[in-house]
Amino acid sequence: ACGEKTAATPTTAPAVKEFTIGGIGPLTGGAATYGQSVKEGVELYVKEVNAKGGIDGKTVKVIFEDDQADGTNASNAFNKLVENDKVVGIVGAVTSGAALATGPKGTQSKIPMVSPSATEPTVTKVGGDYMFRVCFIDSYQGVALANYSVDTLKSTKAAVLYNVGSDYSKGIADAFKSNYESKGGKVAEFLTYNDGDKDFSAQLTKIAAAGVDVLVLPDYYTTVGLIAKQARNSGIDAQLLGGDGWESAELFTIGGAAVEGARFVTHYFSGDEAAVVANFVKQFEAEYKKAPDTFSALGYDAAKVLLSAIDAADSLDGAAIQAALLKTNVEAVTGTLTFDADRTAVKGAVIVEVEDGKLKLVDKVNP
Amino acid sequence: MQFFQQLINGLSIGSIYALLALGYTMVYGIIGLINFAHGDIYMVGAMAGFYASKAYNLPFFPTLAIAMLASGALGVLIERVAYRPLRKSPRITLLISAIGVSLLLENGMRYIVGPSPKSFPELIPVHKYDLGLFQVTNIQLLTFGISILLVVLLQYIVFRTKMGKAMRAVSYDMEAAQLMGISVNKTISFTFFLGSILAGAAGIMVALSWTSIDPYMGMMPGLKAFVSAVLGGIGIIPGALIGGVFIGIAETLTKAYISTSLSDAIAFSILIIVLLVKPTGILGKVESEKV
Amino acid sequence: MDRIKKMPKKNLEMALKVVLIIVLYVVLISLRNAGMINRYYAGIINLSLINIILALSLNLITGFTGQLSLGHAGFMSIGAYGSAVLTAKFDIPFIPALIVGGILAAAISLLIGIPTLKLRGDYFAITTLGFGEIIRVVLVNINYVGGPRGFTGIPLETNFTLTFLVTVLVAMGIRNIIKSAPGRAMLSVRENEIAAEAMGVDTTKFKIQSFMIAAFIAGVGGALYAHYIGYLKPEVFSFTRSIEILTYAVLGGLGSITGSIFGAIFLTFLPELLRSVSDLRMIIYSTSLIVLMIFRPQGLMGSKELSLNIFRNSFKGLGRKKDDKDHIS
Amino acid sequence: MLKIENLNVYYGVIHALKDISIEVQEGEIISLIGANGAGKSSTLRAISSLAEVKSGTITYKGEDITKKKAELIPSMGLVQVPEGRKIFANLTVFENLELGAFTRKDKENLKGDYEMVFQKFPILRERQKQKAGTLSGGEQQMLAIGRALMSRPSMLLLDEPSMGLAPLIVQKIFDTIVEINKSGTTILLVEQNANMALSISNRAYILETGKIVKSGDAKELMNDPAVKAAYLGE
Amino acid sequence: MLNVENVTMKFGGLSAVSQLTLDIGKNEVVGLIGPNGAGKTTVFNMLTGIYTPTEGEIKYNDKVINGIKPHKISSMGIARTFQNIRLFSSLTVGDNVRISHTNKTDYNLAEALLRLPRFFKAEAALDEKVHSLLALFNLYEKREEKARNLSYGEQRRLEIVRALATDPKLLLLDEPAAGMNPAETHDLMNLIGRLRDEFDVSILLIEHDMKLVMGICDRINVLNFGKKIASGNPYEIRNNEEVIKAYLGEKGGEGTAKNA
Ligand SMILES: Nc1ncnc2c1ncn2[C@@H]1O[C@H](COP(=O)(O)OP(=O)(O)OP(=O)(O)O)[C@@H](O)[C@H]1O
Ligand SMILES: Nc1ncnc2c1ncn2[C@@H]1O[C@H](COP(=O)(O)OP(=O)(O)OP(=O)(O)O)[C@@H](O)[C@H]1O
Ligand SMILES: CC(C)C[C@H](N)C(=O)O
Ligand SMILES: [Mg+2]
Ligand SMILES: [Mg+2]
Repeated sequence: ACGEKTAATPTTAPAVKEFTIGGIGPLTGGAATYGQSVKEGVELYVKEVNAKGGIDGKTVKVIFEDDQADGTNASNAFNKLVENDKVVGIVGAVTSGAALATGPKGTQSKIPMVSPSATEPTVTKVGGDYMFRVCFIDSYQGVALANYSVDTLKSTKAAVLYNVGSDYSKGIADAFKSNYESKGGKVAEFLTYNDGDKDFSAQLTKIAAAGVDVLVLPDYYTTVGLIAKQARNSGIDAQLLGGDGWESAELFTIGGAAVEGARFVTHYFSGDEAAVVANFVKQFEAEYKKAPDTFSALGYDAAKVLLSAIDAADSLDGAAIQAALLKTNVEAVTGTLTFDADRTAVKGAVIVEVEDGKLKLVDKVNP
Repeated sequence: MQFFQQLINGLSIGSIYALLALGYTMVYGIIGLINFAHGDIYMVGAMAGFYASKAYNLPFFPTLAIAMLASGALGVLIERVAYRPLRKSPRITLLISAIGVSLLLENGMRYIVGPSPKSFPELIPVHKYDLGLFQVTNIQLLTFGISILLVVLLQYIVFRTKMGKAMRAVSYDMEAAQLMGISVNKTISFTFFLGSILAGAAGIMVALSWTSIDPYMGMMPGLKAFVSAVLGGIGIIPGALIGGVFIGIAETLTKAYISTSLSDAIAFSILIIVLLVKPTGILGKVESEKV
Repeated sequence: MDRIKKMPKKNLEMALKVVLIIVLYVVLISLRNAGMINRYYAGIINLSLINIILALSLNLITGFTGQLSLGHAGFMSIGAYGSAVLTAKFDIPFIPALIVGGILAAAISLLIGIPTLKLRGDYFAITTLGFGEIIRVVLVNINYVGGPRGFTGIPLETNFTLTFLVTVLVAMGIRNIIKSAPGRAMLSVRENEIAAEAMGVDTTKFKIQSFMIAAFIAGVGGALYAHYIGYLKPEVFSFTRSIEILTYAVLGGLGSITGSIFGAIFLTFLPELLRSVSDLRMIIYSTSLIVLMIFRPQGLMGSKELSLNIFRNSFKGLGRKKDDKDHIS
Repeated sequence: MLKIENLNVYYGVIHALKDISIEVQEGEIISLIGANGAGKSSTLRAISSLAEVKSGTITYKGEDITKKKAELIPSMGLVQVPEGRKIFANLTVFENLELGAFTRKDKENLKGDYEMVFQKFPILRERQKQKAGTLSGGEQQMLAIGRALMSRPSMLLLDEPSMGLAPLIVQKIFDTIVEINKSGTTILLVEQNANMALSISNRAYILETGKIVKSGDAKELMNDPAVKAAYLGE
Repeated sequence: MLNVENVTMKFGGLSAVSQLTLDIGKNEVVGLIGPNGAGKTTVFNMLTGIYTPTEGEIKYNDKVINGIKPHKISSMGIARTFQNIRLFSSLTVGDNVRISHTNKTDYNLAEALLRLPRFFKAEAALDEKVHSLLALFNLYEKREEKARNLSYGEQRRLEIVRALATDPKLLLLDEPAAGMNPAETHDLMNLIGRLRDEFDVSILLIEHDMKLVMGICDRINVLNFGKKIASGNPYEIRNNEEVIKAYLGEKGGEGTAKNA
């Protein structure tokens, strides 16, 4: 076997001028776009930190491993990062499946893990004390959407079209349905499609016939843009609603006119005046020549949370970092971050609307 | 009248499967290879069309032509590099090589253009015709028309032309075909070219109907199209059309009236049941082997 | 006549093999205890062993019996989910759960095998593909096992010793089957079904037998996997996974037990070794797959077995490559 | 017309043809006789470039064709009726014949040639539309010969054309061979039916385990006691 | 032991065999000859269960066997060779023969898995049987060779050995001498004679080599266009006008047969 030589590098000895954090996410395969975005966000933050002299004078190195959004791969990546690269903490895993597979290992080996985007409710519970996340959970968005529909939009009849193969999509859909109904609304159609589907005409034909005032599409922008277009083509003019998965500049290119007026819950508003947000967007555009999406923002935040904790702990020891993480209070791109008892970020959400191919803030939801 | 609309929906997705299934059937029919890379060739065709039309602001037909040529050339290249050296090896070896090619195309394209989806330009403005019972778009009509046209064209090539006879001879026995003076290499290259330009056409039609393309877009439709080809009777050209339309309609009606979440399971169950009743597909002839 | 000479030679070889396997086990264990094999490598070794089990299973039905299975991940998932339900939800000990997982997979294989195994050639392959997808979609829709969210909280019971033992048992078991009358009957099905029938081989029976044994082994492999990783998700058992298993077996050499072993080890380690090139990883992986197939179309081992004979013969300078000529015509 | 010099063919480690030299003059019928596994088929396969030649040369009409691609050889007029017929089972009888004429440029004469084949083998006319794979063994053999004739070969290589044929047909096949030869086609004939073969041949070569052990005038060989014992079953 | 009664086999519109009646007694060698396409191989295919006759009955030891699966028929004691060779081509010559013994294996899968003594005993006995059969047909030296690497004539002989290894009571040989030279054919003829005596089998033989057929058959049936046109002893057949016209030709077959 190879790679043994890195094991010789001491990590906790005082003389070290460098330490390593890991990243785990899909860089290849169907979910690659999310992993790549997160990776860009993480690397951007690390670059900023290093430019400012690192953490306690130590340079930060990131090794981002590919997991193809698959548990086995993620688990191998985790072992490699911990055993061979001697990372002190990990940003990841990006997807819930991978996070569920690696979280318990993190806790077992006392390596703190901060997931930017694993929104499945049980990720931190299954993962244990060392598993954190800077995103809210799926049901939170579902509840927020239901409240917003009934309270603000005065909607009475809704349809939901979600991805059965995705825990994220299903989580939001389920939460929306139960809350919307408990508030007196009627979910006229609660329909699904499969991962990778590109044609939704069968479902949309049914929804069009049902005549609803809101249509909830809890999935990622890659799919949502398509559905929106096809929905408009099928003569559906209901208000389109969605979650954080929508957030990407690509949404407007894919969805075009069809997403005009659509609203969704997300972590932050990229046009926000706040300095962190403005700085992030500026830096990101300078570095990558494109607009950031939510996952880059979350990756950036996860890296910030992890490195801030390392800074605060003043140690590279896992337990110390974990303790510091629990006390997190960081001004991040996606809001002021603290962790609840479940080590999930407590932060506000925003509701934004697409207007002329740009986002407009329409509402804020408090934690 | 939702039913008729759903039927049209099914027909329309079915003709897309059919376009792809035709390519599978061509290649399978001649060299017995399940060309797993076919779905990815179609992705490359769509990508080529996308970049070409973006760069030169091309309208529909030139874009289609470029996509078809690009994927045709790619098909020939793949055959030359990854399949030809394996011609005398067991078929399953080719299958693995095809899987390698498929992974390479997906990941290579991801490396070059990035993983996120691209929005395909509206080369033909969508028109919707309301026919009372149902509505249909010009793109749906075009896709369906193109599939039918290609079926007829391919039938003609395979059964009426000299090249077609050579293809069938090669498919049965390469060595004996050589003894007739048939160039096996040329014939197989031609087959791949044909199959792959069909994939290119399918790529553009899909991009037009579904409006977004990405490096992994070939996987699922590829699988479904392959299943369609088998269902119709693999190696039989009209079978690809029938199989595609059958799967498309079955899938759509299942979603509309039975269950959206189990629709894939049901579509595959239908496939299995059809095969049990008709072991060589809908149009397949049960040819008892002469002993 | 030369049977008398051959018998002890065979026994000697058998004994040597057993010794070699034990030595390998002891070496690996000591290296791990000494810290030379860290958890990362140990994990990959464990996965390799599980993949060997799956590859061997596929090899039995596809390599030896000639029935292409494109839905092996389906059987794996039945074993994985079945055993995980027993251990995680009913607190049944792991070993019985493992066996029940295998039996469940075998039972399902019987159910689908009886009607579908009479389909010829690729049509059987397609039905297995369809079956694999059906299982996956059904799993997504069963909330009891987590649906799309996945199945968490599976006890981590799989360890190196157990996986090693199961792998050895499976490899020996398949070898023993192949070199016996039922195994030869399976081979004859692959070679020529009509002739096999005419020689009195009940081809349906042997196909089903082979399919069930393969499904059982795949189920056991799935159970080991479930209790190694601790977390299951339906999409892990997609078509892609079936193809991966097929690739192990073909790259190693269909019809060769040692081939499956090398194929699985090689292809489990390769993507890990390629981690350093990150973005290019899958590109290099796929390219190597193509290149390997082109240069060794018969797989790493062809249909040969790595046996001690090879060493013996090469000492005598008698390394006559019997197989190579097969690929000329 | 055809000249083989010091030909060696290997299958892996098996040395199937050992330094074989054969010469066929225009207009001749030459027989190649030998036991099972002697290398007769290998010789024909090497000529048609279907077997890989290790060393030696094959010249046809003055051109070295040793390394020529198999598919280019038929258009030189050098055509083989292979062992085991190798008809295209998935095609109809008529399509098989059409493929025989694949390299022909003179489309206008094709009709007459189909007629000629149908006259030689009337059963093929009846079965024109039948899938060739469902023909009886003998019918398939006739089709294989008919198919080769469709290319109007200047030299025909026949690998056991009488195998599996009814006596009446065997007679007919040999008559046909003579007839074809008379109309200008040179013949290299591999046969187990040595008696018949020799009786229509000008010269013959006898192969034994990959080597030529005897050659000469066909009639003389027929009376050679050793040949008689080994190959003529007397 | 075998009675074929009014059997017809149709393929689409074509009657490959019509109203055929045929009997074979114990230890008989019966010839089945006729022009190409007369339906001889089709008869074999019906006898071995590969085709089910459209009409009529096939009785073997007074039991009707039409429609029974080929492997069951084989177990009942009917074995065949194939005109178009169908060996297990990538297996060794030895294994080709061993496979024919599958039905008679007296150990089960578990015993094989665990390599219990019964397995070794049975395998040793099988080896002995296989080796002696191969030796009889001059293939012993090739026992470890793959079947596909044999020459055509060797493959023909292996077909016969493989059929014999099923321990048949009735052996169906479809053109066993095809591809053999006269000397080899002569040896084969002697061998077939020995088979009848030493292996106690009846033989139904399809062959176009008249010397072989006339030399060894007790009785001969002649088919033409699926119908039986004659039956009798070799002398009767040789002189039957209709047979000469349809099949043998003026020279009585001898002239065209390779052994002339
Ligand atoms: N593809 C092959 N691989 C290995 N050995 C082969 C191959 N083809 C032929 N041989 C061997 O080469 C030798 C010559 O075979 P060939 O087929 O030329 O004989 P032949 O004279 O035509 O015999 P027959 O009369 O039986 O057809 C034989 O020993 C045969 O076993
Ligand atoms: N499966 C089938 N489908 C259609 N026709 C068939 C089939 N099998 C046989 N035939 C036809 O039945 C007839 C008899 O064929 P068969 O093979 O029995 O002839 P045969 O007497 O064995 O001839 P030969 O001596 O040439 O081998 C032929 O005309 C053949 O075309
Ligand atoms: C990046 C996203 C695809 C991750 C998703 N929210 C999940 O939990 O799996
Ligand atoms: Mg030969
Ligand atoms: Mg016959």
